Parts: sequence; C-alpha cells; structure tokens
Amino acid sequence: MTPFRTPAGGRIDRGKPIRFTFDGMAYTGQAGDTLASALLANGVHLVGRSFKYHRPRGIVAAGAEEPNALVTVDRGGGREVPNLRATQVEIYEGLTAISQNRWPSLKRDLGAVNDLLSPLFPAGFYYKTFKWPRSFWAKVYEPAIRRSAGLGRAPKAPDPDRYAQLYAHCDVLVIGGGPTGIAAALAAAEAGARVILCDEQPEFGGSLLHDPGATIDGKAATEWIAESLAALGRRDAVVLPRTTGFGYFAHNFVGLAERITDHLAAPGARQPRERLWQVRAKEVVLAAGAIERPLAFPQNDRPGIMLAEAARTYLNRYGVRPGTRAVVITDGDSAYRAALDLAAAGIAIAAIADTRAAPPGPLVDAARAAGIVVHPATTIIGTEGRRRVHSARLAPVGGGPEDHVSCDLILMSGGWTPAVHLFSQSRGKLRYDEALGAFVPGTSAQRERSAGGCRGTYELDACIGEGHAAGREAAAAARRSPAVSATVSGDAPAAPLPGGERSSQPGDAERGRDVAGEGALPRRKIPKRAFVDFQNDVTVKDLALALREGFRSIEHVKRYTTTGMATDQGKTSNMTALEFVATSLGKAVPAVGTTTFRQPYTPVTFGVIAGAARGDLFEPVRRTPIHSWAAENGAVFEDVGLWKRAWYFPKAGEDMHEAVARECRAVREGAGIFDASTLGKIEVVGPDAAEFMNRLYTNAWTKLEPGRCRYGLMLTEAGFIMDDGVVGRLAPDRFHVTTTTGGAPRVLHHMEDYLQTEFPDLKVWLTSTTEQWAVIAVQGPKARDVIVSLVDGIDIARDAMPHMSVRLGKVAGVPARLFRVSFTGELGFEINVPARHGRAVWEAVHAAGQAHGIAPYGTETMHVLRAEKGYIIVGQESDGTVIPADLGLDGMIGKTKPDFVGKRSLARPDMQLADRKQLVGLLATDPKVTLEEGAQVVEDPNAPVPMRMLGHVTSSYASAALGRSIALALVSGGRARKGMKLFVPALDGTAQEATVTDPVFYDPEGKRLDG
Amino acid sequence: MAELVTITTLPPATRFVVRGGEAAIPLIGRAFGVALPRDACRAASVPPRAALWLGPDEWLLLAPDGDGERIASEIGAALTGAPASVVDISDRQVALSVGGPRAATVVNAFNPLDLHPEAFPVGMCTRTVFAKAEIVLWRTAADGFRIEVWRSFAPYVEGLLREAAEEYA
Amino acid sequence: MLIVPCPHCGDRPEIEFRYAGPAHIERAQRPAELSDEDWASYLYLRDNPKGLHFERWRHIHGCGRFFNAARDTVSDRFVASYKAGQKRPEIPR
Amino acid sequence: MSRYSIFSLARNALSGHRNWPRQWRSPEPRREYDVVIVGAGGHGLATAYYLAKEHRIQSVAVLEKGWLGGGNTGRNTTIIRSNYLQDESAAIYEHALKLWEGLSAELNYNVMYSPRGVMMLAHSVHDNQVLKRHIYANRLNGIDNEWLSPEEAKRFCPPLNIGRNIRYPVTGAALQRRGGTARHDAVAWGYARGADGMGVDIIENCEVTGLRRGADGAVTGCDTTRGFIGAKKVAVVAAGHTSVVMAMAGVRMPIESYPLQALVSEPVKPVFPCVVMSNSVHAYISQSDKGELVIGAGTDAYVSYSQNGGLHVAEHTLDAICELFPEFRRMRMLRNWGGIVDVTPDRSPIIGLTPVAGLYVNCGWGTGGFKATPGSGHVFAATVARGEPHPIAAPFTLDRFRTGRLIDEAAAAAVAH
Ligand SMILES: Cc1cc2nc3c(=O)[nH]c(=O)nc-3n(C[C@H](O)[C@H](O)[C@H](O)COP(=O)(O)OP(=O)(O)OC[C@H]3O[C@@H](n4cnc5c(N)ncnc54)[C@H](O)[C@@H]3O)c2cc1C
Ligand SMILES: NC(=O)c1ccc[n+]([C@@H]2O[C@H](COP(=O)([O-])OP(=O)(O)OC[C@H]3O[C@@H](n4cnc5c(N)ncnc54)[C@H](O)[C@@H]3O)[C@@H](O)[C@H]2O)c1
Ligand SMILES: Cc1cc2nc3c(=O)[nH]c(=O)nc-3n(C[C@H](O)[C@H](O)[C@H](O)COP(=O)(O)O)c2cc1C
Ligand SMILES: [Zn+2]
Repeated sequence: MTPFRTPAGGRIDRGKPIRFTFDGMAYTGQAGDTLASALLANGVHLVGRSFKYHRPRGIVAAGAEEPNALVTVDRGGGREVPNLRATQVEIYEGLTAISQNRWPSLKRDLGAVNDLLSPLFPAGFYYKTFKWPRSFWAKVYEPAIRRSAGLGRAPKAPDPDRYAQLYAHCDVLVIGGGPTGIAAALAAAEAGARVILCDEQPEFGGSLLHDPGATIDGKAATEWIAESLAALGRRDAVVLPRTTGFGYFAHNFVGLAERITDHLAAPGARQPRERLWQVRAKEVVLAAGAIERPLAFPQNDRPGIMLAEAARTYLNRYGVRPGTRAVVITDGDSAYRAALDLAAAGIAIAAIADTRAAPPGPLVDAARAAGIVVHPATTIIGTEGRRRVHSARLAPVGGGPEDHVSCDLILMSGGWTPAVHLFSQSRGKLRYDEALGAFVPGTSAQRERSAGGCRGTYELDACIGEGHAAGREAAAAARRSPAVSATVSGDAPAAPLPGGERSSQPGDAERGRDVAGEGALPRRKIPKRAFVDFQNDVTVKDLALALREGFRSIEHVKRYTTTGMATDQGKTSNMTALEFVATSLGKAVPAVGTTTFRQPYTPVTFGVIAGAARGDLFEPVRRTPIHSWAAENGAVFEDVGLWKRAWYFPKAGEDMHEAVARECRAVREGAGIFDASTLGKIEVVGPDAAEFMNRLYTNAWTKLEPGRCRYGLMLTEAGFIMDDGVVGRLAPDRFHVTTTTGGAPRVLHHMEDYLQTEFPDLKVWLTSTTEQWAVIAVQGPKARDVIVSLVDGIDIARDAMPHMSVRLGKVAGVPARLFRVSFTGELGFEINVPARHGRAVWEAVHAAGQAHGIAPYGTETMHVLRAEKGYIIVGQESDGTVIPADLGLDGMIGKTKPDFVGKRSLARPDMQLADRKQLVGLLATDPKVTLEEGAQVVEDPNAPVPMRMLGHVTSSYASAALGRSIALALVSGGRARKGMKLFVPALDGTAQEATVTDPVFYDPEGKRLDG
Repeated sequence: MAELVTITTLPPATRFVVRGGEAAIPLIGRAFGVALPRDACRAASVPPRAALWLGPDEWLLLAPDGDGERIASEIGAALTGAPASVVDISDRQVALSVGGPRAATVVNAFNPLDLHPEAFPVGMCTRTVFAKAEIVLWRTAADGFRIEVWRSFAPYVEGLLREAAEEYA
Repeated sequence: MLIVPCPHCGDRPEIEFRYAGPAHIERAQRPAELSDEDWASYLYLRDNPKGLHFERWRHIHGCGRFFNAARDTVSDRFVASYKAGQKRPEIPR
Repeated sequence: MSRYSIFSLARNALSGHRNWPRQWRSPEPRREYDVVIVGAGGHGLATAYYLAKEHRIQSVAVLEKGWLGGGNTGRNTTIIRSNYLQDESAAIYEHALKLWEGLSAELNYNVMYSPRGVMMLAHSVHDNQVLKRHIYANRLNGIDNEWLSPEEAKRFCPPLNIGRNIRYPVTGAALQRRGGTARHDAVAWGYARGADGMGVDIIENCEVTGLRRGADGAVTGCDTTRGFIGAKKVAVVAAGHTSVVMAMAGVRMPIESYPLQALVSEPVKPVFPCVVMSNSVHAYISQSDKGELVIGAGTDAYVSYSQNGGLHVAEHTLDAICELFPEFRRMRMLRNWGGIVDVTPDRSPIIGLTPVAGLYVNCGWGTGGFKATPGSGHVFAATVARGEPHPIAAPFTLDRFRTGRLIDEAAAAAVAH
C-alpha cells in the first residue's frame, strides 16, 4: 500500500491495485480511487498551476466543484481530453494523466514569473494598456496574451469514439443520488411512478459514502443504499450512475450526460463513450446536495489547503490521509466532524480556529473531549509553504498576537452553498435564507421540487424525510396532471412570474438588478492575495478594484474580474465574491443578487451533443432512383440541398468543360437524357383545384385544358419570386405541380398555409409526390425518335401531343405520366414513372437512344442549355429581391385575376421604378472570355472606389452551340440599355467589355420546341 | 438468445394518401375495407390492409403490393359526388420494421416521443421526426414498430437505427 | 425543446412543429383596395409583445395542421391552443 | 478622466491599485435632458459618446433597465466584418470597421479589436457563386475580401476539415482579413467611460416604462422606474425590446424578437487563429483571447423574451462544428446562453426618424449588430443631432417597408435551386 493509505476502511478495493502515470511518473492506486485520491495516497499534492499567475495548486475538493486540480487525460489515438477534474477521473489500469499550464515542468514552471509581476496584472489590466503602438496589439501583445491564456491543449486528432443519444420520458426524474435522492426515487417508484434516478458519481449514496457511521431506518447507510437500489430495480426504475444532470430547459426537458467508458481500461468495441439523455419529465426532484465554501484568507491557495469535507471524504471514502498534521479553520459546525474523523484516524489536529466568538454545540464539545484545541474568535491571516503548505498563521478575529502553527494540511470550511444550479436554470426564483447565509430555492417556475442539501436541509433524517415527501408528491402530481406544457406547479396564471424574489434566471437577468449608487465605498482592510476564484486567480483585491472603478453590478464584477467564469463556473467562489461585494457596498446579499446560472452544470462533451451526426449521418443524403446508374457511369455529383445530383458525366480524359460541351452538343444535335427526379411534385386535387391554383400562382389556370401544361410562377406575399415550375392538368380536378428541387418543402408549406388559414372553404387537397416519381428528361431533336418505341398507349406524334402537354400511358412497360416539356429549347419529354422503376426505364431509354447518339447529361449542361434560351433558374437569376417584371415575366401575370398571393405588393412604389435591376443578356466583346458568375457590371471600370455598380452576372457559360461565351445579368434599367457597352471588372484589376443584349441567345423564335 | 433488436426493410407495398371532406371518409373506408380511424394517431387494420390516421383529413392506406389499381378504381367508384383526393404514393416511401425487446429504445435514440406502451400503445401511429428526417411511426406489436419513410431518406434512417442498435448487437 | 400543444394530437415536442408567426392577422378580402401603408402594416408590422402572444404553429411533422396558440413570451408557457379559424379565447391576465 | 497607459498601470501598481478612479459615475437622473437614449448597449452608449464628442450635445442621459452592456452587447460572439453584399449594408458596416480600427486609441480603452480574419466557407457550387458575388461587390466598394481554395482555407485555419468524406465538403472560402473580433464588454465600458467623461449621465437600473407626448404629439420625456425624465429628443436603442418601448409611443414596428444562442468551450491554448463562419451548415466559431472556443448557435424558431433557447438548437450547431473540426469532438461546452435579437423582415437595421416627432429609433440589428456598434452610434448620433438621417443611415428608414425598397442581405444569399 502507498504511504498515505489508511490500513483499512473506505470504499476502494484494496485487493485491486491499479497502475497509472501522472506527468510520466508511475504510481499505484486502488480500484475505486479517483485520480485525486490516488495522488493524495501517494503524497502528491502539487497537481496544477493557476491560470494567470501560475501559482502551485493542489486539490481543494473531492467532487464536481474542484477548481484547481485540472489535468489532461490522454488515451492515445485522438482520445485526449484537457481540463478534467482529477476529483472526477476514475483511475483505470494504464491511465495517463498530465498536468497543465506549466513549462517546462509542474515543479519548475517559468510562467511563475507572472506571480512576481502580479502587481502589474490586476483585474482588467489589459483594457488599460497594450494600445500603443497600434500595430503591436495584433502582432505582439495579443499573441502573447493568447499564449499565456487557456489551460490544457485541445486534442489534435479526430475523436474516433462514438456517442449515443436517447430521448426518455418519465413521471419523476430525480437528480442526485445521495440519501435525499434515493429516498425520493424510492417513494416515487413505490407510488407507481416511472422513475429515472441519476447521479454524476460512479456510486450512489452521495455524502453517505464518506459517512460510515450513518444509519438510516436503523440500518447502516451502505446497507440502506444497496437495499434501496435493489428495490428501485424491482420497480423498473432507470438508475443511472456516472450521469450528470447538466441542463434544465423549458417544459421540464432535462439534459443528462452519461459517461459509459471513460473509467474502463479497455472499453468494448460496441460501447459508445457517452450518452446524451434528453428527458421529458412530468415532475423533477432535485436532490443535488450542497457544496462546501472555502474561506478567503491570505495565501489560501497553497497545495495542502482543502475543504474540510473533502478531507473527510478522502479519509473515509478513499482511505487516504491527506496530511499528517492539520489546522482547521471554520465558521460553522460541520468542519468539526471532519476534524474528529481525521483525529480518529491518527492525523494530528494542531488546532481548530473558529471565527465564531463562542462556538456552541455537541460537535464542538466532542472535539474538545477528543483533546483537540479549539480557538474561538480566531481567524487565519496567512500561510507558508511553496509547493505544499507548511504552516498557518492564526490570530484573533479583531486583531492581536499571531500564532504560527506548523502543519501540512489546512482544512477550511466557510459554510455550505446549496446546489441550486438546476433549480435556477429551470428559472425558479431563489430566496436568500439569512440563517443559512445562502440562497435556497424559492418559487418554482416548472414542475419541480428540491429536497435535502440543495434546499439547505442538512440533517440526515430531515433529508430522508424531505426526499420521501418530494418523491411521493411528485408521483402524485405526475398522475394528477400529465401535461407538461400548459402548467407549472400550482397552475399559475399566464402573467410574468411574480417579482419580489431574487431571480438568477435568464430573461430576468436583464431586468433590474441593483447597481449601487454613488457614494463612497466603506473602507475595509483588504486581505493580501486572498483568492476567491482559484482557477481564474481572482483575489479579494481584484474584487475591490472592480468596485473602486465603478463596477457595481455583480454581473459587471464578474465580467471585469472573471470571477466565476472558469471551468467550475464559480461553484466554490460565487458566494464568497457575492458576500464581499455586498458587504463592501453596504448592501444585503439578496439586494446584490447572483449572476445567472446557465447550463451546463459541469462541462459537457461536444461529441455527446452532436451524437451520431457525422458523415452521411450528419444530414440525410438524398439520392434519386437513378443515382446508382449515374455513379456507375462516372458521374461527378454536386450537393443541391440534401440531394446529390449528377453534375456532369466526364469520359476518360475529359475535364468538366469538355464533358459539358460534349453533352450540350449531344442534346442540341441528337438527344440527351437527364435525371430530373429531384424536382418537387405536388398533386393538387379537388373540385376547387383550379381556383386554388389561381390564387397561389400569378398565372390563370381556369382555362387550361386537361392534358395541357403551363409554366407557373409563385410569389411570396411581398411580391418576390418564390418558386416556379411546370404544372400539368391531368383532369378538371387534378393538377400535377412541379417545383424547384430546393423549393419543394417550402412550396407545399406555403400552399397548406393559405389553404388551411386563408381559403379553408376551398375543396382541394395537397399531397407530395416528389418521391413517388422518377423523372427522366429526354431532350433533343431526336427525343421523339428515342422514346417512340418505348411508349405504349400514347400518340406522341408532333400534333397529337404538342409542346406543353401531358398524357398517361406506359413507357417501357411501366405506367407513366409523360410530359412534353422542355427546359433546353429542344423538343423534349419528361417521363415520370413510379420510383422503383426509375432505373430500369432510364436504362431502357438509354439503350433505345444509342442509335441516336444519346448522352446522359448533368446539371451543368442543363444550366448551359437553359441559359442559351434565357430560361431563368429561381435562386440564380432571382434571389428573393426579384419580381416578375425584373425578369421580363410580366406576361406570366394573369391580368384579369383580381388577386393572387403577392399581387398587391407588386403595386408598391419601389416595384415601379425604372432603375430596377432587369434581366438582360451580356455578350463579352471577347467571345472566348467567360465572365465570372457573381461579377459586377459597371459603366466605368476606372471610376474611383466605391464604384457605382449596375448589377451582376447571374449565369455565365461557354456555349458550344453558339461557339462563344454567353451570360445573363441583372442590370439596373437593363432593358433600356440594350446595345450599350458595359464593363465587368475582374479581381485582378482588369475589366471585360460586354454588350447588353436580349437574354435569349439561341433559337429566339422557339422553332425547335415544335420539332 | 433472441436478438435484442432486429431492423429489416419490408417488401414493397401499395400506398395511398387519401384526404377529403366529411362525406368521403366513410365511403373510402367502405370501399377500402378498413374504416378510416377518426381518433387521432390511430391505425385500423383488417389484415392485410391498414388505414393510418395522419391528420384530421389525411390517412395513409397500406395494402399488399399490386393492389393499387383495384383499390384506386374501387374507391373512385365509391366516391361519386363526394370530393376527395386519392393519390397513389406506393413508391414515395419505403418501410422498415424495428422489432425486439430493445426496439423502443433504438427508435427513441432519434425520435422524441414517449414510446412507453401506455403512452404509445399497439395500434398508435403518427407522423413524427427521426433525427433530421420525417417518418410515420406505427406500433404494430408490443415490441414491434413499422417505420414509413420517404424513399431517399430511408438509408439515413436505417443508418441511424443500426448505429443506435450497435450496442445491443 | 418546448412541448407544443396540438389541438389535434395533444402535447408534442417542438421539433415536430413549425412556428408560423402571429395569429389573427387577417388577409384583406380585396388587397388591391388597401393603401400602401395598410398593406405594409399587414405584411410587416407586428405586436411582438413581451407577455401573452397569440401565434400560429403548424404540426408539420405530425397532423400537418396549422393552429393557434397563446403563449407567454417571457416564460414560454402555453396557456391555450385552438384550431385555425376558431375565435381567440379570453385569457385572464 | 485619467488616461490609461502602461505608465499609469505601473504607477498604480506601486500604490497597490488603490487610486484608480471610477470608470463612470452612477449619477442621479436630472429632471430633463436634451437627449435621452433608451438602452445602454453598445449602440446606445456609442450614440451618446458621439453626440457629446462630435455634436457637442452633452445634456444626454442613457437610461438602462439593468446593467450597462448587459443586453446583446454582453452576450454576442463578437464577429466583426464588413463584407456585406448590398451597397447600403456594405457602406455602414465598412464605416464601422474603419472606426474599429482606431477605436482603442479613440477611447483610450483597449477594446482588443483583433483583425484575425473572418473566413466564410462554401460547401456547394451555389455557395461558391454566392460568396464570389460578395467578393466582386465588396472589391468595388473598397472592401477587402478574397477567394481561397479549400487548401488555402486549411492553411489559414489548420483545424479545418477539408476532407472529401464529410457530408458537405468545403469547396472554397471567402476571406476578409480585416475582419475579426473585439472584446465585447470592453466596447460597452470604453464608450461608457468616454461618454461619462464628457458629461453624459449613464443611469443604470432605470427602466423606461412609458413615453410621454405633448399636445403637439412630440415626445416630452420618459416615465421610468426612477421617475419621469424630460427630454427634447428620445432615441430608442433597445435591441430586443424595441417593440416594447416603441409601443409606449403607440408605434408598431416591423420587428420580432427571437432567442439567439451562443456557447463557449473550456479554455485551451491557442488552436484557432481566425473566425470561421459557415452559413450552409450553420456554424460560427472563433477562439477568445482567454482560450475558449466561442461558438454561435442559431435562433430558436419562435418569438421569445426568455433569453434562453432549446438544446436542439445548440445541438444543431455542435453537429456542424464537430463535422468541420472533428478534433474538437472531445472538447467540452462550458456555458451556453441566449440573447434576445430584434429581427426585421429584411434582416437589415432601422435607423432614423419615426412617425412621432422627437422620437428616433435605432434597431433591427438582429443577429449581427455588434460589428456595427461604432458606425451605428456614429451615424445615429448625427441623425439625432441634426434631425435628419445621416447619408449612410438614410437607406435604413422605416418607410422602406411601405415602398418595398428592402435591403435584403439574407434573400440575396438566395436559395438552392
Ligand atoms: C448570441 C448572440 C450572438 C451574436 N453574435 C454576433 C456577432 O458575432 N457579430 C455581430 O456583429 N453581432 C452579433 N450579435 C448581435 C449583436 O449582439 C447585437 O446586434 C448588438 O449587440 C446590439 O447592440 P445594442 O446596443 O443595440 O443592443 P443591446 O446591447 O441589447 O442593448 C439594448 C439595451 O437596452 C436596454 N433596454 C431595453 N429595454 C429598456 C427599457 N425599457 N428601459 C431601459 N433600457 C432598456 C437593454 O437592457 C439593453 O441593455 C449576436 C447576438 C447574440 C444574442
Ligand atoms: N452542514 C452539514 O452538516 C452538512 C452540509 C451538507 C451536507 N450534509 C449532509 O449531506 C447530506 C445531504 O444529502 P443529499 O442527498 O441532499 O446530498 P448529497 O450530497 O448526499 O447527494 C447529492 C448527490 O447529488 C449528486 N449530484 C449533484 N449534482 C448533480 C447533477 N447535476 N447531476 C447528477 N448528480 C448530481 C452528487 O454527486 C451527490 O451524489 C446529508 O446526509 C447531510 O448530513 C451535511
Ligand atoms: C465572447 C464571450 C466569451 C465568453 N467567455 C466566457 C467564459 O470564458 N466563461 C464563462 O463563464 N462565460 C463566458 N461567457 C458567457 C458569459 O458568462 C455570459 O453567459 C454571457 O455574457 C451571457 O450572460 P448571462 O449568461 O449572464 O445571461 C462569454 C461570453 C461571450 C460573449
Ligand atoms: Zn397535430
């Protein structure tokens, strides 16, 4: 056994030694140890360096509140985590822990010069300096500040571990598995409730785990715990160790983080590292216990100075003697229990200094009876010892002769702070309890109740009683009213929560919190270098400086000094700071108020929140039924929204440009085949279908014959172009509406909105059929020849099936909706077949097209072909600020319709202006130059910057058919500028000259459509 | 030992979305052979057919593959004068089944509903979400669910189900 | 994540819904007759109250219906939910 | 006002820092002021500062219901850039950026403006087009912005994952090198100290509860939790609470207030040299000088004054962060909070006169107004002082919602086709 291990007792497994390293040194601990207890067992007290001054620091606490003992644990292969609290790291065989924020070593840290220079670094020093010379900030000062900031290092390799997630529901969620929480869970389960009980620690029992003498219901506490957990198991309660309740959100939604493998030497391959539980609880019982408060005395930060209850925990739970000779400094009773336990274990208690004038009570008597010297009305005015404390300086509270006491351990206890974090996150109002000197839960805002230590109740029997009652009541309340959303406990009215009590919640955070008025600060003797926030090196002097400089709100003090902003979020420091601020300003503590409690309670891994969302599971990857064919045939894909679309089909040796030119030629000269399956499709059905279409689209639909199609334009109510697409009328009461790929969900939502809320009288229903149909576009002068042999039951002859018509029949033996439409300017068909047949029909068409030189083409070619024709793409030629007239689409507006969505907005003054940006063609003077999309169009490229811009190039391609480049652009007053020469500046300072033209470059008469 | 979770892709099926006015609802049910449930989030089934409530005027009809044309014409014939929309979406979606003692846990990995048998009993069905996809979830047995999902989202949903089932394999 | 009360399906998680702005803003029967001011006010002006808010939601990944709800925008507590087209309920302050 | 410098710091160190003066006073409100500003956020304080400094109007009070800088100014992810697309936006943000460049010197307060570069990622052909459109427009507006290949982007930001195996591989990036961050609190404090030094009264814990108007309809002052305070002009700069305050004068606004979240990781040594934004996967990230990764999440979907959002919104953001920076998956979230942002229909601010005489408003900065703070305060001060819009503020009128002359940055980013 290691030197500081007790001969017996504690909850560690003495039969299971475990080897680990800290800063490369090998040590042995026992199963059940935390890294902190194992280090202490080995006599290691110096474990870290502080943030700003690099002061040697030891272990202060035994749990989640630890501010100092932060380490990096590296499991190799990207499994590296900085800033872990040694008090929460369970040791396993081979654990590698490394100290942080020191160089070259923990013992000899050069950064410690900061401590000598500390007079130059008071709170907020950087706001006052580093401003000169100006260029030095970014190049010299800031990098220096950044380098010295931070604690551990971020991992450098991708994290290979998996993270799981689970949504869970229960009647009663109990957070905290000490005596109170266990009692609550048991009572709730016995009342028939579905219960979840969680505790952040590996073992249930909370404070009982270091209180070996405790008895409950006449049984030893450990026995009671075991029996209770067994009873919970029988009642199907979900009992979660190593699970932190980290966030309490609206409507009783609580986030729990479960750590599954971090304590294992060899995690199973299938085990996720952590699991995020998102729990919706009808009722919540908070039983999170209380946190002991340190005292702010000079040099209170040396290794060997720890919380009294922490020392007791190391001794009783881990069988570790944290020192050999201790001084206790306290202002309350509970530290006496620690002193007594330590004394019983053979640790000399040099003195108990109690700041109270005449400490009363049985514990004090017991200490005296045990021969411990108790100094009433005594305080501590300093300590000594560099890497470990070696003496304490005691003195009477009011001043007087000082007493030098040598020791290697100082236990401090400044009272207790109920863990109201989650209560406060739930937006409950805190109440300040004068007697306890602490904030306790006041009025609840959600269906929740606190019990035991986190409510300021510290007697074990009382805790059990409260836990029981809370569990029972929660179960009853859950049964009474199952709805979480519409009620808070007590069924309060909808009005904002009552005032009066102090809130530390968001939402009220910005509501008046007192800020002290003018008037002098009472002069107080400020102790030297008494640390309040250990991790961020905030001293009482820093707080005093902030107050002196006029920062009076506690929120300002926090932000100016950074107190409470470290990784412990002020669990051990906030109350000390607050009390100091209150006394300094001569105000009551509740009048100053707390800072806002925010999630998470303790830090939560990014990975567990992101869960499985990575790679193909980051967001759905939508593939069409023809995707596999395209992939097999060498397609390059592009992401369009969630979809993967074939972009182009390069043949061996071709670059994109060549492939696209070839694909374009194939379509213009023979035939091309294109996968248009991603287009949105909506079936609009019902006797009022045409009327509905009239109201939602700019066009008129009443006269469209069944069997015919029309290009439809949809506007937002503000008049801007929202979507477009070809619509086929299948029957008087049935339309097949198509939308853009990205617009499909938006359009359906928009249609449902108007249908359900503005026009509920219309008898028409909408169904998305986007994925019902695979859509194969066959385009080109040979398109008819390609498909004619495959079509069954439809006369596709030129006049029998004219441009913009739709027929039902069969293609390649499969039921199909066949459209004669074109987005290329060529004769074209779009074959819609049920998705499962998509690939087979595609292959049939492709095979049939071989004789006609058919080529598969992708979205890039589609873009070029439609641009040659001046067809717009919503989202490219239009961008949410564009109205139909801008694109020359006034013709699409049903002039006789009294109204449609967006019509009124088109009459607004700005929509009438002549200088609106209008769609035009742009032909570069040099036909070999393809203007860049997004480039700006100007009159005078030599004008001084900022230069007046007329608009921008929306689409630009090399056109194989025209043997030159073409572009579309939105240009201010563009239609009136036809024939004018404008300029398109490039990024390198040159500019291309271009002529404004009509936006239709190819077959302006549209003859080819009739082919 | 029986498997804790099984995830399978179900065979193709005939599917319709039917929507319509009050008058049409009983007519559709009669023609289809399964009365359309009027209670929210309930499925009715007369094997091998089933009708799932999706909304107050929207149902999903399920039937064996190949029955589509007959069903369409039978409902069409029954609907004389009662306005409604009957749309064949057999190919719009595919179905997965999740079964076994941990089925609910695996579904709950990415679905936020309470799947306790009292809150989500056998016969309950609803449109809902599964991570970033929309699904229709139908509890067909105490430890069995049918998930209907749009075709292109199916690999994503299945991938996530398998990811969640990993630790129970 | 809020629990949103759907008048058709009951309490359901927020991620099944799409928020759809304030409720009871009626589109004019004949928008053409509105002045530019009135039309702009219909399109853009919002009460945006701190407190009780009547608003629209759509149970888009559920029953698909738009409906109205009353919620306190400070506490985010829902106090009522009712079908589209129904009258705004009286809610005691 | 005593000047701050390395010498004053050293001098004060010798006296144990006992002699630093207050950075600003906490005066009792006077009965009347020439101008009362509602809201002591960065914009309100900057307005007061420039009113006093450039327009010699020193009878100014800034009324703040809580603590100064405690609104969105104190809770934003501090991204500063000016590479906006529309000319009107580019002009005001660039005006601000120029002021940022000299702000620490101007205020004699180190606001730690850190031009470390803001890189906006593209993930698709469409993104490339949109970002390039920005670059072209920015250049001609005299604003720096350049295009980077994925490899160049990785060189600029080594943690970036430019692998092809991610869901949306990076296809390029637009980089504004003059963009960066600043220390948000210091901005509020620096302006407060500067304004206070010129005689402006900053009155905290003073909530405006009513706006009074005289017989002629013009404003006469504010009712507050500390009594009535008269004013010749009232300037409302209340961000998320704009609608609430303007309603006191009977003015309805085209504003909705949404919760916007942000979060920080635990602090680590420098790993992240710049600011990265990705609009299509929804992630914003930088590293503060103290070492935390500062990450912006999205807005919750509904109107709320709760300063709190849902876990699923932060989850969505962290999904994206972990996908782009897979080595950060093991980092841990330290704190997650929310602000209340005031969003206009076109996502651009409203600066200027209102239908009520003597009442001015500056609002609608939504999710992105921190970067505008100096510019906004500067042009708003001129507007309030002269009673007519400063030329840079002129396009941002309330009237644009009537005419339809919107300044829509978001819509211009457009939708996928
Ligand atoms: C999470 C988050 C991240 C952001 N990230 C960025 C970013 O990276 N870059 C960027 O440029 N912008 C960002 N923003 C936006 C930016 O924070 C704001 O646009 C900007 O700070 C607004 O400043 P302001 O001074 O107008 O408002 P605020 O700072 O909110 O000030 C308004 C003040 O008015 C006070 N007030 C309100 N009502 C009253 C009343 N009745 N009486 C008295 N006082 C009142 C408030 O208490 C508040 O202090 C972000 C915002 C948030 C919330
Ligand atoms: N002054 C005193 O004498 C004094 C002071 C404090 C506590 N106590 C003793 O403490 C006990 C109080 O019992 P209790 O059950 O209320 O508290 P407890 O401290 O015994 O148990 C609280 C438990 O909650 C867990 N926990 C805290 N926050 C959590 C979170 N966010 N997520 C998950 N788990 C979390 C802790 O790990 C701990 O196990 C009594 O036995 C009492 O005697 C005494
Ligand atoms: C850029 C930036 C960095 C921050 N860094 C920290 C930090 O290191 N530690 C911390 O506790 N909070 C940090 N915060 C968050 C604040 O503590 C606080 O949450 C935020 O200002 C909102 O205030 P509230 O939570 O009190 O409502 C940071 C905030 C911002 C805007
Ligand atoms: Zn519903």
